[in-house]
Amino acid sequence: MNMEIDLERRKMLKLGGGAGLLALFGSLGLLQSGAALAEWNKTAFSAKNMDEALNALGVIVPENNAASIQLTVPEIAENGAVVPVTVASSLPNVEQISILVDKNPNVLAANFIIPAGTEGLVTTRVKMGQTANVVALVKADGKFYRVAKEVKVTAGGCGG
Amino acid sequence: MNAKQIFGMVVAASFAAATLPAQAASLDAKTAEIIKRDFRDKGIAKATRVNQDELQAACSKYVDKVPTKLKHKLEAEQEQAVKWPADGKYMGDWKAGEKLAQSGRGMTWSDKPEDPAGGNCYNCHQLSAKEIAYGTIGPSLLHFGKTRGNTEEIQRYAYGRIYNAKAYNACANMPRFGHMGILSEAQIKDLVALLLDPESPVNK
Amino acid sequence: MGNPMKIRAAVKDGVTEVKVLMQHDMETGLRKEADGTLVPAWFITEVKAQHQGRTVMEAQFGQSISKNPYLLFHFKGGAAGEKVSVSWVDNKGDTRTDEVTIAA
Amino acid sequence: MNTGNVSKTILMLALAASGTAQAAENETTDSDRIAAYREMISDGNPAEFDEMRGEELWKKAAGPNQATLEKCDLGKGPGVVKGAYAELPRYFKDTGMVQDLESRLLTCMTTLQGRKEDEIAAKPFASDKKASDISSLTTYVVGQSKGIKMAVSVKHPKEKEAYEIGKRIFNYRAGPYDFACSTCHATSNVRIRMQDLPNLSSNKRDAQSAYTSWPAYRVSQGLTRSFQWRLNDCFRQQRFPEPKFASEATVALTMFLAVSANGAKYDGPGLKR
Repeated sequence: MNMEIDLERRKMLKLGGGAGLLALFGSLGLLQSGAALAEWNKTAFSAKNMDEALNALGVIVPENNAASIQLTVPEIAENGAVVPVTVASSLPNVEQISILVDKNPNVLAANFIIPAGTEGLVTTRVKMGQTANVVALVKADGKFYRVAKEVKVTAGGCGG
Repeated sequence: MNAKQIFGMVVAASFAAATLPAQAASLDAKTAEIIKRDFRDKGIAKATRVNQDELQAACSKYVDKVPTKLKHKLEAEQEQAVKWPADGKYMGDWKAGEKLAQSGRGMTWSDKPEDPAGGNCYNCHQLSAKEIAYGTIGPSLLHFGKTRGNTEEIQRYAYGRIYNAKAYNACANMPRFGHMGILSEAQIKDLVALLLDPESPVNK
Repeated sequence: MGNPMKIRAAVKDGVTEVKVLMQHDMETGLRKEADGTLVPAWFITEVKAQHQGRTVMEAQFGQSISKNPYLLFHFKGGAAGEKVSVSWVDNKGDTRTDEVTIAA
Repeated sequence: MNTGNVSKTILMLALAASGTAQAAENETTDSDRIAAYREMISDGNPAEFDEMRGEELWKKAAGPNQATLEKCDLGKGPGVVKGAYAELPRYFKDTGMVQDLESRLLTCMTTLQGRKEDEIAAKPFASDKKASDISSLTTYVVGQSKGIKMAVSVKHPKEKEAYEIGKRIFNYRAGPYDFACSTCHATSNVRIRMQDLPNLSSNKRDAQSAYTSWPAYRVSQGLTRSFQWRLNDCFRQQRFPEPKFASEATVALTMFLAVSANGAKYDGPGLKR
C-alpha cells in the first residue's frame, strides 16, 4: 500500500463510518463513473427492532411474497455463531436484498445492492443469539417484498 | 537373517495374533502406568482422578461386561452405600429440577470450585417434550411419572437410581450423582420431582 | 492491512459464480472478555466486487455477520481468464483487496 | 471450497431448505436437519486460512538455529509432507517412539530449530482466539493428505503395542462421573443433546468419518482445532485430569483411533459446529 492511500485511509478514519469505502475505492481507481457506491446505512444497521430497521431501509409496507423469494435457512442450527442464509428471488429487476434477524441486538445483518446483470441470489452466514426469525427483504422494480423463516438455535453438546 | 531379526519377527507375529492372557495382563499394567504418568492436575481436576475404585477397574477390565457373580457383588456394595433421605421424603421442586436437568456443567477442569454441578440429564435423556435438544445415550424419560404413577416406592426407586445408578447395573453409563458427591440430597429430590410430579413438564 | 481472502470464481453457461471467504473477527461490540471487559465492535462494513472494472456486487454488513464472512453470488457474463476483484473495508478503516482469475 | 456446479449448489440448498416439498414428503428427523445444516456450512472452510499460516511457518526460519522445518521427517523422508498424515502415528527409529503428528512436530521443532519442548508444549492450543504455531503447522500438514487413504501401520511391535494400549485407554473408566471414551463412543446411533456421537469402537464407518474430519475449524470457537486438542477436550468433558500434550497416552489413543479409520480417504481439515 503506498503513501497516498495511507493518507486517504487516515482521512477516512477521521471521517469514520460510511464514506470509507467510497473514498478508498476512489483512491484505488476502482470506482467507475456512474457506479456510485451506496453509503453504509448507519441508522439501519443500528436498528434495535424490525420496525426501526425497515423504516431506515425506506420500506413502507413490504408485501409478503413466499412464491417469488426463496429463503433457505437451516431449520435447526447447531450453533448460532454460523447460520447460513441464502436468498434467491425470481422477481425481475432485483435491486436490493436485505437479511434481518428479528431477535438480534442489531436486527439488520446485511444489505446487498444488486447491479443489473447480477442475479437476485446471495448466500452469506449470520450470527443468531437465540431461536428467531430470519427475514429476507427483496426490493425489485422499486417495490419491497419479504419472507420470513424460523431458525431454531439449539443448546450445544456436552459443552464443547 | 540374524537371530535378532528372527526374534523381532516372532514378537511381531505374536502381537499380530490375538493378544494372549499374559500379554493382556502386561498391557493392562502398562496402560495403568502410562495413565498415571501422563495425566496432570488442572484446575479442580486433580491427577488422582485417574485412580480407579474397584467398580471402575472391573468395568474397564471387562469393557462393561463384568462376570455375573462379580456384577452382583459390586451392585450389592453400591446399594449398601446409598444414603437415603433422613426425613423419608423423596420429592423436591420440579422447577429447580428442570434447571438442574438442563445444566451440563460441573467438575471439569474449566469449572470453578464454587460453580455448582448440573444434572446433565438432557445430555442423555429425553425429559420435557418441549426440549428438543436431548440426548439418547440413556432411555427417554418422557412421561416417566405418568406411566409409573407417583407412589412412594417409585419415588424411592427414582431417588436411588439417581443417587447411584450402579446399584442397579454395575457398569451403567450413568454417573453416581449422590455417591460421588456431584449432587446434594436436595438436588436429587428436585430431580425426582421433575420425573414424578404430575405438574412437571415431563408428565405433560 | 487486512488478511488475505479466499476467492473462487468459475463461469458456466454464461453465469459466473463467485465465492468469497474473508478473514475477519467480526466483533459485535457486545462480547465480553473473561475479565468482563467489553471487546469493541470491529467488523467489515462494506464489500465490493468488480469484474473488468464493473461493479457486480456491493454488500453492506452489520455486526450480525459471522466471523470470517462468506459471500456467494452470481453475475451474467464473465469469461475464463478474466479477473474478479473483491475489496472490503471495516469500521476501523482497515481494508483488503484481492483478485482472482475466473476458471472455466 | 469447490466452485462450479451452480445447479448442484442450488439443488442441495433446496433440499436442505426448511418447508420444501421434498423435505415434507419424508419424515425429517432432527439428525437429518443437523446434517442439512452441516452440508450448508461445508463450503468455504476458514481452516484454509490456518493451512496458509501453517505453510508459512513450515517454510520460515525460526528458533535459536534459525532453521525452517523443510527437512522435518514426518515418516516418509525428510521434507515429505504429502501423504504423511495418512500414515501417522508411526514408529520412528531416531526417537525409538511411536509418534503422532504433533509429537513428531515437537521433535522437529526441537532438533531442527533448537526450540525448547517445554515452551511449545506449555501452550500447545489456541488461546485468546489466536492459533498456536504447532496447531497451524498441524493444519498445514494434514491438508497435504487430503484425498489420500488412511494407511496406519501396526506392523512394528511398538505400533501394535501403542494400538493395544490406546484401546485400553479408550475403555478406561475413572473420575467422578465414571466415564471412559467408550461411555459415549461405543454405541451406534446415539447422540448427546443434539449432536450425533460416532461409535468409534465397533462401527467402521463412524470411526472413519470421525477421524478423517479432524483437525477441524470449529465455528462455535472461530478456530481450527488439532487432534490433540480434540482428545484434550474429550478428557475435560470426561471429568478427567489433563492429558499431557503429545504424551504416550494421547499418542496411543490416537493410534487406536487412526487404525480404526484405515482404508478411508483422509478428508480434513474439516468444519464443525
